[in-house]
Amino acid sequence: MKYLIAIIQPHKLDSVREALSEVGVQGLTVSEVRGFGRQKGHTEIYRGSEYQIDFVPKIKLEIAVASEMVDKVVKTICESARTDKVGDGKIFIVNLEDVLRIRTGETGSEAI
Amino acid sequence: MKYLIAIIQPHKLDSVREALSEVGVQGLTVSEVRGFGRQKGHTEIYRGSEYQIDFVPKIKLEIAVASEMVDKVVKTICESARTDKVGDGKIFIVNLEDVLRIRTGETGSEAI
Amino acid sequence: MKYLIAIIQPHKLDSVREALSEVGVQGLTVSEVRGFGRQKGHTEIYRGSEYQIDFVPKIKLEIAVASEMVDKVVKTICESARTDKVGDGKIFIVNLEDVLRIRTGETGSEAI
Amino acid sequence: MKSLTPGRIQLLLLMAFCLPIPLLAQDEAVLNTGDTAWMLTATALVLFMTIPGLALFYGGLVRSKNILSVLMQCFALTGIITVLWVIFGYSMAFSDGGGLNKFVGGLSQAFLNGVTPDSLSGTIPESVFITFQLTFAIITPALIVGAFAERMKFSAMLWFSVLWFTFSYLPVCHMAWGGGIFGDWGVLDFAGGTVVHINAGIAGLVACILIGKRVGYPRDQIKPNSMPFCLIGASMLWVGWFGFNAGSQLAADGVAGMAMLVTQIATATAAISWMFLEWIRHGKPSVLGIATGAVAGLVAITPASGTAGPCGALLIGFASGSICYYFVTTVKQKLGYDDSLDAFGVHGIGGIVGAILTGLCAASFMGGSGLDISVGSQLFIQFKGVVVTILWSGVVSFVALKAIDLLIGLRVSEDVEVSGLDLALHDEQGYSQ
Amino acid sequence: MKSLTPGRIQLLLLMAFCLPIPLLAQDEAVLNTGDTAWMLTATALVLFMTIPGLALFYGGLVRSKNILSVLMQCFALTGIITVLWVIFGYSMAFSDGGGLNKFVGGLSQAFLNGVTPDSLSGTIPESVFITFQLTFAIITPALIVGAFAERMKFSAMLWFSVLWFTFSYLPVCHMAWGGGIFGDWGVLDFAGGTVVHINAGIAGLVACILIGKRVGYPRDQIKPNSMPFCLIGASMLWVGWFGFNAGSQLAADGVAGMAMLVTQIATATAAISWMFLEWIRHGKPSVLGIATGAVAGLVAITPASGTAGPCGALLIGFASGSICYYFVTTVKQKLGYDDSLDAFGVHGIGGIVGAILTGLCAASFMGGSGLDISVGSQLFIQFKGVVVTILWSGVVSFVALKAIDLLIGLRVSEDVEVSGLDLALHDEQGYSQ
Amino acid sequence: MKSLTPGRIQLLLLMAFCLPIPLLAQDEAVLNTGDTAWMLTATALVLFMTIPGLALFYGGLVRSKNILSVLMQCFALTGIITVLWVIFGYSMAFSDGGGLNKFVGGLSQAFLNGVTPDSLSGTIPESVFITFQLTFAIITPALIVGAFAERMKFSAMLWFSVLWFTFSYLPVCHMAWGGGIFGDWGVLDFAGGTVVHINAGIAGLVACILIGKRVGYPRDQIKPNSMPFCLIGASMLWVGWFGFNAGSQLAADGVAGMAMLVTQIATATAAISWMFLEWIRHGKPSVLGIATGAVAGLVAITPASGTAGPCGALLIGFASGSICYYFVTTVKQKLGYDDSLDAFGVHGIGGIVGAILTGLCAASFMGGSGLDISVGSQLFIQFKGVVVTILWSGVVSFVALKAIDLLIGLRVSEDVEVSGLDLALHDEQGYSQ
Ligand SMILES: Nc1ncnc2c1ncn2[C@@H]1O[C@H](COP(=O)(O)OP(=O)(O)O)[C@@H](O)[C@H]1O
Ligand SMILES: Nc1ncnc2c1ncn2[C@@H]1O[C@H](COP(=O)(O)OP(=O)(O)O)[C@@H](O)[C@H]1O
Ligand SMILES: Nc1ncnc2c1ncn2[C@@H]1O[C@H](COP(=O)(O)OP(=O)(O)O)[C@@H](O)[C@H]1O
Repeated sequence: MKYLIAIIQPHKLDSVREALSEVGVQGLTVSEVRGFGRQKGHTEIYRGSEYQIDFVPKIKLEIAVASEMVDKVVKTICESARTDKVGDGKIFIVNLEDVLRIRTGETGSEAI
Repeated sequence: MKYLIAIIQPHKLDSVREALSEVGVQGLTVSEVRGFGRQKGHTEIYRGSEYQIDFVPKIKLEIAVASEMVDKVVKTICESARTDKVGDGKIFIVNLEDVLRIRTGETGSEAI
Repeated sequence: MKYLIAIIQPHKLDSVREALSEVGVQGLTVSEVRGFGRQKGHTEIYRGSEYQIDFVPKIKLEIAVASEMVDKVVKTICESARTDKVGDGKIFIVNLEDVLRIRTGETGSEAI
Repeated sequence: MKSLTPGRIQLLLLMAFCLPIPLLAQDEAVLNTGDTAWMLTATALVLFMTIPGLALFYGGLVRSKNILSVLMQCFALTGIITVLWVIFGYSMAFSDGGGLNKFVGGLSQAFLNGVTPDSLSGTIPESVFITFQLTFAIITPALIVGAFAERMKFSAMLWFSVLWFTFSYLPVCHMAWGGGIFGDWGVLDFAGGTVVHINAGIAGLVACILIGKRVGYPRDQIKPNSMPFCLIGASMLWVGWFGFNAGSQLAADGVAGMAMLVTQIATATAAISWMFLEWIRHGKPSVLGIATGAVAGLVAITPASGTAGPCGALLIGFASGSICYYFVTTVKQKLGYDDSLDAFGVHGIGGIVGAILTGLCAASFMGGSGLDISVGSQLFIQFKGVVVTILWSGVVSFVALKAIDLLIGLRVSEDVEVSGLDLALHDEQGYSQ
Repeated sequence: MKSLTPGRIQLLLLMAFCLPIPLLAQDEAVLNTGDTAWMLTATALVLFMTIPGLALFYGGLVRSKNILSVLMQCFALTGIITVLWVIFGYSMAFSDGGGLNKFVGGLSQAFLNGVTPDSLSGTIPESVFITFQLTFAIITPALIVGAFAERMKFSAMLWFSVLWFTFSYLPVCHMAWGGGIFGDWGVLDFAGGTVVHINAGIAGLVACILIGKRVGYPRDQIKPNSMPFCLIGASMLWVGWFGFNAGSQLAADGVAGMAMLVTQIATATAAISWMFLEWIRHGKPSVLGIATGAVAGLVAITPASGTAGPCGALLIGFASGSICYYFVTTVKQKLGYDDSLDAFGVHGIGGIVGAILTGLCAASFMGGSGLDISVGSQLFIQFKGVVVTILWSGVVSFVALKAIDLLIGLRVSEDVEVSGLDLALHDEQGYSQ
Repeated sequence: MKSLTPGRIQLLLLMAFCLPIPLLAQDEAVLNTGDTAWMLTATALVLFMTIPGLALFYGGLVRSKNILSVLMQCFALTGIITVLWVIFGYSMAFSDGGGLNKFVGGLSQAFLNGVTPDSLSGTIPESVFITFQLTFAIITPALIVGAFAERMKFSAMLWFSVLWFTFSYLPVCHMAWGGGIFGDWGVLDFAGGTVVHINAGIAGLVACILIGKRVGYPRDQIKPNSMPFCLIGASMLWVGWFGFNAGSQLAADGVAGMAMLVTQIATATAAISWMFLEWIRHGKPSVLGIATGAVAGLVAITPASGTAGPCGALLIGFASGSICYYFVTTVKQKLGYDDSLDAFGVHGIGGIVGAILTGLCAASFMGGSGLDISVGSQLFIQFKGVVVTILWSGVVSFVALKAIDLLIGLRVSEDVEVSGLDLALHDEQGYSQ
């Protein structure tokens, strides 16, 4: 199993979520984060004090997937999250040793 | 060492935190997330515009634990987070290669 | 490649970010979290109801780095985040199997 | 309320003497634009106390998952009570009740029968008097909301408010201001210590006991979601209360002016009394503390605002601030009932302290406007008024709540309570992106 | 507005007879402090409706990335319209327009020429009348903002407001209150049903159609960022509206009092009508629903507030609450245009309902102040007033928007719309740490 | 304040001639209900400016970890100053000071000695005058809070406010309005340009220099936690200021009306001046900019509001908006001191601009109410008033702050400053779940 961490543009959340549902992803966890990268931030000014804000709002998705699903899921995210602008984000893939469903105690890919 | 990522019901945070303290967990990190899964979301209506909200509020715990503690910690979370309703959440286990305590520079399980 | 997860003091974010830029880190992701650990929390009182708040606000950084950069990055964080007070935080190191840049489809350390 | 002082009478005689204007000569039933101007304003101020004032004060104190439920209760009560006031409320409070007149009015003015733009009530249009009194009828049930916040069904809240308004607010209002027994006895209640605060406070106490504690109380952390809202609300209550107290004179004169002054003094004194007591006892002064102290002072000065002087106001402020402080932060914790936002601790206790002290502070040696009887006798009369209000409101609240509980249930389910009332009852969320 | 009732005339005659004061004997042009006190207050209340009232009502309803853009529009309009009012607005609305007087005033009072502290307008200083009317001129274009919120350029909004204010607000205001044709016809519009609400509502409809839908509407979730702000705003509108309606009498008298009373009744009735209808149809009552209902009631009672009685107010409240409910939650969804915050659905529709029912509710059999002509004739006159306002505002809005679109463009880029107007247009963010 | 204009005198003579009413014939000491109605309202409006108005304006501008500390300071000052006002403040400001009368009043009215519901002050009850003036005494120290926000100890703030109120506010108030030298010289200060704004602005400047910069200023990002709160606050200040300026006439007459009108004009002009200047210089107009501009305009028109006409108001608005803009966004950055919320930049600078221009705009050629002396002489008198206020407040502030710093320290520890004042000083948090 793999644990995917995807950083995407906030306004792409709905389309990514729908696309993932279609390919069979049944669960994921979302958080609001701020990203720093190639995409430029913005400037804010308050009574003449000018601040360069380097962080841009992003959405982080965490998705545990069975190994055989990984490629499909990565591809789906890629396609549905893409706007072809700098800042579209990344997908990080980490090995997932085990999963457990709290309600039932199931483990392994059963529990995903 | 392992890095546990647990998704739980928000109102269970206090009891899980206390249970973990009792079994000797000395540190953890908490974030507010939104989860998508089997648990149904809810509907909101604003002046006739009806929105189906698929995401439900969840709490994410991240806990670095020494290998020998893993089972105990997983069990403790399971028991203290359980309400037997869909949406009780999951525990994801990832391998943790190293830890470092910023203040002292200690590494390895010393630093947890 | 490694996936670093660093928990730091909120007011150290700017200096850490700048120090990391200087050693060549080009991207990272930030989230606001609450930490539980050795650092004491605080008390709040509302009309005589006294609550012990064990969680303290922290910032979590997630940084994907090429293997050869890991030591330098860890050192940089350590130095720039340190205040020598309890609660300065930790760095967790996890193995990163792959990265993909959504915009271009690049993978591996290219994509970081 | 306004009375004919000797100075006024002399003036009138002189005017009647030299001005051959029939209206004046007959019975002084002439509209005074200054009085009317002030009462139009005072009415706006008192409405402002409920929406948004009280709604924010209460809304800021609950958890964010329940903020809308509280705002909704205040706003819906504003609507419902207005309609009931038109239909029968005004009439039952202020018209003649025939055989029952000691306790309640009649229905001769139902649907505001006979009210025209020309109807007068003293020196102001009756329409203004009706609306002014309506704003009191609105805020009183809204105050009770604080006691059972975060767990009552919206429908049960509506039913309870309708019943309690009809069987407790209207009678007590009639007893005090509409020609009932409080008036006969000589109870001093200038702006609603019994009618509004004790009445509501007791209802709150009964309600929060009958409905039971919130899930997790007092173990869980139940913190205000927005202290700024709470403080905005408290500030609006303070400002609006000028309309409440100085408006109760129904005229723009020296008594109204003094009512405003003593309101300001008592409120300020209560606020800083609470602040310093907390500072001494806990080591730190708090925003919620000072704001609650201010409200306690406002409550306590209410019945006294037409008769107390500046020194009496200092006393009432200090007494209410410190007694309510002690009650809310210590006694209540020990008694263990869950009055979510201290409707009883502030309005009930503060109201009783104020009602009693009104008797004392009216005395001329306290700088008050003077009493015709001894202070002791007046204190006893005040006490009678308090007791009757407590019993009346207590019994009505108890019966109404029991009945509703049997018929439709008072409480939401535990699941709803845990996930929050806003989504479950109103399909809305307080804050979004 | 205030008129010479027989009672008043009789009184004046008597006073003139017995008082040898030249001022009185000549033309009653004497300042009344009570009327002045009320109008100073009413002016503050109406300004309060726009900032912060309407700004919050609208600001709470948009997404957090756009909240400042809406607040900015309301605040900037307050500034700009004030200056234009001084330069030419007051004059074009209220001075004599010579040959064009049926439609618009002239420029003889440009720069408030000739206004001194001693100038009177009826029984109040002209300066107060000017400022009071100014607050109406401010809120009207601010209402339109709701229609095109979350996508219009700030510069385009300013240009549009300036043009629309000059060519639609000022003429319609003159027609109704400045000596133009509505007055000649006998259109009843006590406080601005045509001038303010229909006028603004139609402009909103035209604007939101011309500018097009928001990106993602209606597919994406576009939720209010702060329902508490929205409810505070609605509450402030309600309270401030007492200044709007009762202030339109320009005096503190029985008509003003009745205006306040019927405003309260109609608003409450509309609020709970909406609430119960929603409860019945959707299973749950909502905060946004009851607040919107209240605003619909306020809008609808506006033209009628000087002539309707309590029963008329119940009718107007129920009609506006239920018709606007049906329109906003059902009809609009079907028509498919994107009136972001329902400027048309509430102010346009509510304004039309109110303007028509004003004719009916003025009749004495409805408890109104009476009509000199038949109800049918009055209804027809009301209808004419509505139609003229719709056409006038519609045409001016259309032409102004088309011109601005050609010259500088109405809309921000899609990128800006997605990332939010606050950062892109104002370099600021609504909420931070 | 109100004076006997020729028109008034003529009227009085006529009335005295034909009305055999002794009271009138003697000295006009008769209560006017219209004036009283307006002053009751004006008092509520000025209190509203501080709580919640100023509290929100300031509270929105600080970081969320410090919002409660600012709200607390405003609210606690409201309480403390009220009590001090009763004990000695009113007396020292407005009673006769004997040998010191040029600079400060005496203690003959300590504890409001002798004030009854029948005491009059002109045509209004003395109780109303006392409360009205109290609200000015409250807001002035609260304005200073902006200068040292986010780093001062709460206890030090209280000590400083008490000392400064006693030794700077009361004397300057007495000098201008209580019979002191400003009155003798003929300084024009209708509503508090010297007494309130320059006085507070200078204190702020001295305080923020003595206490030092905030940790991380100007390097770190110190952003407003809630721009909506800031804008609500600014709006409430605007609306409440009608009470401040038009209330300073102490009557509901033509001068009060004109004061309201010029307040509106100057504020609007200053707001859009700032907006357009920022737009031109930075490319974008901002919400904080337009709101700050409005406050600058309100400050500057304050001393002039009883004497300037509409054109003078346009000038004062433009001058204050643009000078404060330049000062706050450019000069301050260069000077490098840390006046957190620009108490000096807006109230000090705006106050000085206004005080000087008051002399010019009172001239009849500027449409003002006219001067008995040449414009040059009046300007010099205004200048003298400004200089005396600057020195007086500067010296008192310096001495008081130095003393407090020695005794208990002015600043919180760096740790507390970093983690936020709300938790450390008040055990509370602004926002929770
Ligand atoms: N090395 C990294 N580690 C963690 N997160 C990263 C890293 N690089 C980029 N990110 C995240 O991905 C987001 C997009 O990256 P950015 O460089 O702006 O654009 P792109 O991915 O299109 O090149 C960033 O905002 C940040 O949240
Ligand atoms: N595959 C997954 N990857 C990441 N998070 C998941 C995954 N599946 C579920 N979750 C998280 O766990 C939560 C609970 O899952 P859900 O399916 O609703 O209930 P249960 O775990 O009881 O079956 C979800 O809200 C989501 O946050
Ligand atoms: N075992 C752990 N797993 C995850 N996060 C931890 C763990 N221990 C500590 N942390 C995080 O690190 C932060 C700092 O830890 P703490 O024990 O307070 O101080 P220090 O690191 O200086 O010893 C905590 O607030 C928490 O967020």
